[in-house]
Amino acid sequence: MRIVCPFCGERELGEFTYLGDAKPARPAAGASEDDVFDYVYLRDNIAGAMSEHWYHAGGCRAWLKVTRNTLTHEISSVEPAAGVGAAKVGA
Amino acid sequence: MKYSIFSLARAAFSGHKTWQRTWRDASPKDHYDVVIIGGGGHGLATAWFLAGEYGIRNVAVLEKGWIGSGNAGRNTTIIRSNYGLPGNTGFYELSMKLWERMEQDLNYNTMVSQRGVINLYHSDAQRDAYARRGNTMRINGIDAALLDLSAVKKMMPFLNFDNARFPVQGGLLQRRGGTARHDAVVWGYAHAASALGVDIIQNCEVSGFVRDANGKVTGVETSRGKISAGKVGMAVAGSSSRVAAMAGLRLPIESHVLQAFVSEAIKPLIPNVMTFGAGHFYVSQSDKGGLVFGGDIDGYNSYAQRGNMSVMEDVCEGGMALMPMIGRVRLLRQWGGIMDMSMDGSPIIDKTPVDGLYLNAGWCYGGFKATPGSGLVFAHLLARDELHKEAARFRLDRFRRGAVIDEKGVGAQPNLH
Amino acid sequence: MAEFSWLSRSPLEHALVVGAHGARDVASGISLTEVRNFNLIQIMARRGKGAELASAATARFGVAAPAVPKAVSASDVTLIWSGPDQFLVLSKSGKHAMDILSHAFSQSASLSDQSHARALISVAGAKARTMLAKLSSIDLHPTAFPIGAAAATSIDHTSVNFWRGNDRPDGQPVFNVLVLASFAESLWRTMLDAAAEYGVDIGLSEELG
Amino acid sequence: MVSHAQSHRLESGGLIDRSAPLNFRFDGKTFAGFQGDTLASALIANGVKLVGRSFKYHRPRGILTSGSEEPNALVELRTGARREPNTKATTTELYDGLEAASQNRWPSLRHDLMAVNQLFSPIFVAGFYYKTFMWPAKFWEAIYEPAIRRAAGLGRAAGVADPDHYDKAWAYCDVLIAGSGPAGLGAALAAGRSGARVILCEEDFALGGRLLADGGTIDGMPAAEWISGTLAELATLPDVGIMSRTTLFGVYDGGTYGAIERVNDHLPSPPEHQVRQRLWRIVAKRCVVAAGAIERPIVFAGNDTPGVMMASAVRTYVARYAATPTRRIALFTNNEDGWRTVETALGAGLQIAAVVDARPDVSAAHRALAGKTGFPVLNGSVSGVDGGKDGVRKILVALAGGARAEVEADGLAVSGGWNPAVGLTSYHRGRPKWQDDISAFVPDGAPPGMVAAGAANGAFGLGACLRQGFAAGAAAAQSAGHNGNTGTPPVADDEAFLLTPLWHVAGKGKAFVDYQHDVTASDIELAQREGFESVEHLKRYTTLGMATDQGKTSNVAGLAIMAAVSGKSIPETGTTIYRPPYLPVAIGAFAGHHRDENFHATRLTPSHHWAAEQGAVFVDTGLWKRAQWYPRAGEKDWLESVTREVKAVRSGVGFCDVSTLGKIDVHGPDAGAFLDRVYINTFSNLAVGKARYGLMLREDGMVYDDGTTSRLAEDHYFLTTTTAKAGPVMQHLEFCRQVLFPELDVQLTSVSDQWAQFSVAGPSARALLKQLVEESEDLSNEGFPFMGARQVALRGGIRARLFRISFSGEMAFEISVPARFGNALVRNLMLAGKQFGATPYGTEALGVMRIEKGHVAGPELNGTTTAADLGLAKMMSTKKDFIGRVMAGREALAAADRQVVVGIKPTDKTRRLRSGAHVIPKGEIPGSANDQGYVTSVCFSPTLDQWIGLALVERGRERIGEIVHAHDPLRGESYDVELCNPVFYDPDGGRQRG
Repeated sequence: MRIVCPFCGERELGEFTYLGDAKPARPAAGASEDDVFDYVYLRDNIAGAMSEHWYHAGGCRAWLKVTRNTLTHEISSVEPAAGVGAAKVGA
Repeated sequence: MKYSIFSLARAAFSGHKTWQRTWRDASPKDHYDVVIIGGGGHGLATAWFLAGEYGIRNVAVLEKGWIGSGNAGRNTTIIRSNYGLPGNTGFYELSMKLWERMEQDLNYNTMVSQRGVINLYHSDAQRDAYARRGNTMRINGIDAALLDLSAVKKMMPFLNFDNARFPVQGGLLQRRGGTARHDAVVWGYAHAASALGVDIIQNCEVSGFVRDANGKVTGVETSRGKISAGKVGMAVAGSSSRVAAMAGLRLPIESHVLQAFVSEAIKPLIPNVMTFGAGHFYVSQSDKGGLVFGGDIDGYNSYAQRGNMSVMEDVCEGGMALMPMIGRVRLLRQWGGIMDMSMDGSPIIDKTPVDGLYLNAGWCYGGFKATPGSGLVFAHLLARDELHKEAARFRLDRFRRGAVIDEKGVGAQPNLH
Repeated sequence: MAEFSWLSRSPLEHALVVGAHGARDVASGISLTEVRNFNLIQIMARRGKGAELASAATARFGVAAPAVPKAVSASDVTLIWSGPDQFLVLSKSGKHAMDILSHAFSQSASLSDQSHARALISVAGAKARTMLAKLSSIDLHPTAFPIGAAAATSIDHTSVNFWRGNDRPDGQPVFNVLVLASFAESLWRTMLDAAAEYGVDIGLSEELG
Repeated sequence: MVSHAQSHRLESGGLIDRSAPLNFRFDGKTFAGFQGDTLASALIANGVKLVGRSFKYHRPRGILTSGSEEPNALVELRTGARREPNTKATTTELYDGLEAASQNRWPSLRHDLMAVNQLFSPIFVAGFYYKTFMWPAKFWEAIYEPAIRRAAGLGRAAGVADPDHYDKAWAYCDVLIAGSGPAGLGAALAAGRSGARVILCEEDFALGGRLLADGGTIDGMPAAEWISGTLAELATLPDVGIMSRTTLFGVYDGGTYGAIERVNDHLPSPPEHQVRQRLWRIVAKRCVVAAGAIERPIVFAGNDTPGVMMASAVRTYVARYAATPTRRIALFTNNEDGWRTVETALGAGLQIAAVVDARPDVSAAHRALAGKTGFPVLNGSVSGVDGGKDGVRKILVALAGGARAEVEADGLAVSGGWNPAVGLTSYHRGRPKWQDDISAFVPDGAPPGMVAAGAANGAFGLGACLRQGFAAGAAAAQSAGHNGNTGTPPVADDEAFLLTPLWHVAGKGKAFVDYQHDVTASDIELAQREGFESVEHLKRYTTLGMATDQGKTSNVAGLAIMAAVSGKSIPETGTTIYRPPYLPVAIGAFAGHHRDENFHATRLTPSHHWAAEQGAVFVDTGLWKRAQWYPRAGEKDWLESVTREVKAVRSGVGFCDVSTLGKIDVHGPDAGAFLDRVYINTFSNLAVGKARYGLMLREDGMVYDDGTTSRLAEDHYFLTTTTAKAGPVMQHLEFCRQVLFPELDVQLTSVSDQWAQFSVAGPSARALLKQLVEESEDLSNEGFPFMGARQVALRGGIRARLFRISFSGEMAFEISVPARFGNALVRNLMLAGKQFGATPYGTEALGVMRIEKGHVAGPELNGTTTAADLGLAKMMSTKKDFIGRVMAGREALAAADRQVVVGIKPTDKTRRLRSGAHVIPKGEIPGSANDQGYVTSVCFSPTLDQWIGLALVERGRERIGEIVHAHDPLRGESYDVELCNPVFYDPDGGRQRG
């Protein structure tokens, strides 16, 4: 597999590490145990296009949101995580 | 016809024209007491135990393709009960004991070969972890031996003891562990279950659940029509989330691809099953002569049933690091299976929140060795509506309660288990 | 009271032997040269301070800091892109040291001294690309990785900063590798193994060229 | 010395270099061949017919093919540590001194006693072993299985370490081409001319594919001339690379292809500094598969007799190698292509015994040739072969009308048609489709970016191969962005193919489908009878197609026979899943450089070489080498050395390189707020110049990592992690920063390698350091209290960071200097500490002191413990959100009966403890119900003069003082221990604060 890092360009799989489904959002402080349980443990485990967190560990160390088809491994989009490129915030 | 050397010899006179189908080719009936989704080892074993142990013979096993076409036919055939945590220990030993009598139970040679499984260690910390695990096994009546370096050298003189990056220091040996012929396990259970009246229905894909007004599951919709059922059991590891989703359930499971590899057949080289402790590599040699080996999962969610090259390299690096004598042995085939990777690395066998629907899932890459045990405890659950005592910790709500069974200690991160 | 001396010791000091290595029956296809003394400062923009950092960098170095994977050089410094919102400042010892730069960028960036965290190895020669193809998964074709191209990447599962310098006078390409100090000796040996069949000239430079 | 003439070598012709004679040995006998031969062609040239024995029945076998699809001619190539089992003679390049031996026979190839298996062949049918060998149960491992294992397997692996080297490399191109036949060369021409970067891989050592044997006319010139012209043109294109001896074996995601280059397999051993083979990862925008097709046998009784050979292979041996497998040859064909063998054979002066053509209508031209030459053309099928290990004697023919005929011949060429090589196009689980006119499966779709051309795509005519290849090359280049002028495509005529499918001829005797695995037509019928009708069941039950040739000659025939007996069509029956690699690849090549000491990289600490000079023993900690202890002359074992080191620290001063800890600069105005969210305790209120111990959880509430974090400036924290978790924690913190808390202004940088960090511990630590720092630095308890952190000036001109923290429980500091001064620092510590007896200590002494002090480490931070389990519940802030807070509150994590950290000491003070022993209530019989915990860490405490340990024990903290049983059946030990406070040493902490 090859992932087009939005900063580095196309790189081989070995430079990246995988976290998982990017859809679950960490509940805000004060959330219930049920909500946090859902976030930590339950997965849609999608067969098809799925938004995922990948880390360019062996490259620029950006966390990425990769949309990838779990049936074909085809990647349709790669975006930086919200906190990457924060230097441009407000610019 | 009972299988034996005598029946074989008799059949030889007729040019083997007298053999019947190994299992009946059944068409679906309107109703079964129990419908099991998934014609893999677990589903077929469950049906056999239901019919033979619990007297429930009006049972169907539905398989979307051909039986054994999922992980039952794609694994590295290892059997062992060398687990360290309560819940796993007793269950896998139950399974091991069933392996030890399988051929006689089924009248089918599944080639259970107790050639020994050794987990090598390369550091004091690893030795201590294995000591903890081995003592757990011994306390639970399971055989285990902690070997030092000289014992390992004697048993496997071909390992790299001279210039290894992470020298072997010893190993945890379970002599009763070993291998079994994976396809034969499927066929053996099909053969025996069919003989007891179980309908094995191939090319029958489940497309939905039939629910009554209270939401109870009362049957399944399939590619071969609607089938009503008293109870429905799922044994579809790899596809558990997809099937559960038809009933509106979300599971603590991700699907990941695990690759396996086999080399060309060679004369006997490796006597036992070995696990490298400093890299991702485990190996045994099949009776046919191929080195059957594997390593870690590819690491990302996948339903593609095929792996990437980097993992193949990683596995072969481990193999060469451990025993550089395999350098000129050629890798013949590479394949991938889809694992139900659960959030703690251990299986789930439980009723679901949906009445009438029962779950057997989350086997990670340990499903094959569990086959007979899984069949028994799942049959018990389906027959009695209660958890078998050796599977009492495999509950679905353990994640919510925090009572996880996390052998690796990596938490809710399936690709690390 | 004893007198203490503080000799700087490169992480390659033990492994590097100047001279020829590997095949002798071929014209040496690879030069491997360690550069010993340099300042290397990592500069990371603070939140919302990208533009401010960019102008501060231009003011300080006389060139714009790279915002894409490139290495740009001015008379006394090379700025190497190392990731989003960040770059490395490579200079001769003392030129752009931590104390000086932290002052200049205190409003717009966070700085970390990496001068001792890396070893700097330059790989050059007719076989440089062939040899690096064994180590790096990056496409080093001249059109894909021209002079000034840079990459944050991995070699042998080890993070490196990698960029192409100016060609040698003989026209052969030059690739620079900044490798983590603790990995340096190990990677050096791997490089020697990869290069041996092409014939290697091992060199040492006390100062950044 | 050449022992005898090459009896079956033509006087002239072929692509061999007659000026370069080579000697080789097969089964101990010396033969001669030429440069340009394969082992198979050289054996044929020497009249050798019998080359191997089959897997199950040990039937004598000869060479069937001339390529990598060969099922029979497998040898053990080379000797000693370089012995390679199952090596195909058909693709082994001959070199001088080559040694090969036949395999799977005893005592010799000609007299193989294992052939007794043939007597049992009525019983040894497909799957017979599933029906027997079950009684008695114990006999499987003891008797049956060892016998089966010895009999099975083919060649013998060397059994010792492979002496050769391998490496791996990356390559990039726009257009990757598999195969150098007319389609492949055509594709290369078009793509190369358009300006694309092209890589062409050819598994053979010679380029040209079937053109090398079958010739033909291209652009009005003989094929050989066209090949050399084409190669010359390709050589002028700067970005076209041609890799011969290289097989493209797999296609992976994202256009990554695997290829194996046999760099030096054509030599006795690789030259110095060179590898045997190289694994290529080729990243290609487009791929043209021009891998050709494989001629398929027809299944009939005796079709495995030595001397029965594929028709195309006969042509290859005769035309390319000038070697004649036979003198009087019969041909059995069902298609027009087979007839080419007649032309080739006649051209070489061979006799044609007969042509058996299964098709009713043979062309007038062929009949005219037969008439002119004087051989019969029989309409019918070969139904049997009379012959044995010395070859074919007679061919039995079932004529179309029902009559029988016999043909005297010493060889039989067979052509059942051709199967396109659909492997590469099907590796992403694509299934090929059936094409009626050639009765073969052809690619139906392919992985992204890939297209098949020529024979691999079912186009068998030479002209069609050139057209398709050229067009595919041009299209591939264009879609990769190259639009240069592709010039004129090469042109040739198309031959007729005209096939009538024929898979199996009924007859008496074994008719082989899978030669290597001895799968016969009747085995397939048996499988069907027993319900193994699915092709995957068929494969698994009969082992069809699972041999080293991966079914290249057998799979399609097998499923055609299954289709016939089950009354289905071939496409309905379908194919099995195609799996890489296309050809078996040496495991060593996949490992490349990463073996032995180079399996993984090695990380060295700044004081490594100094420690090595001191004679330190090193331990692997992850990738690090760390000094474990420093033995001194006269010390009898490690324990004595470690005990000395501990005592030196406790009574004086010692130092230890702790540079392996992960170190992270946390910068920015929100650094404190950020740390508050990742640690369970609060860091935003830490004063500048202070350090604090911090504990992190995973989101599931379990402890993740711990370490000391200091505040060096208002907006700068210096965070440390454990050695093991340095990488994972950095990744986790970046996740928190970039994904979870993007609103915070915080920057993270790993500075692990920037700082050499040493622990300096012991009552004299301060005195030692005072020697080292400038006089103005106040290291007194008031000036630099416990948990202080600040920069200090060292004498001699450099600055260091100094932290007043202690892992040992002694008054201690950690001192950091830039890493290149680490070596100087350790020498200066020795110098400054000389008067105090400063002693370097290793990780063992470090571990002893942390256990004495009750500090938790790796064995306790095992991923299944909570903060409360570790006795650190009080650190957990209730005033803020942090990672893991909510899940840590789940009922099972808060249960009263959890296993928690306690100290243990043996009631018998002289007893040694061991980690991994379990804790059982005293007086009880161990079982799963009373297994209450286990020993995590142990050491001999020089301070207490006895073994002590830490354990995780159910309700342990409530049970301090209780005597329990340490149960260690693995090591045959069982003894009483007392549960105690885990802090064995200086429980009130006076020494570290002092």
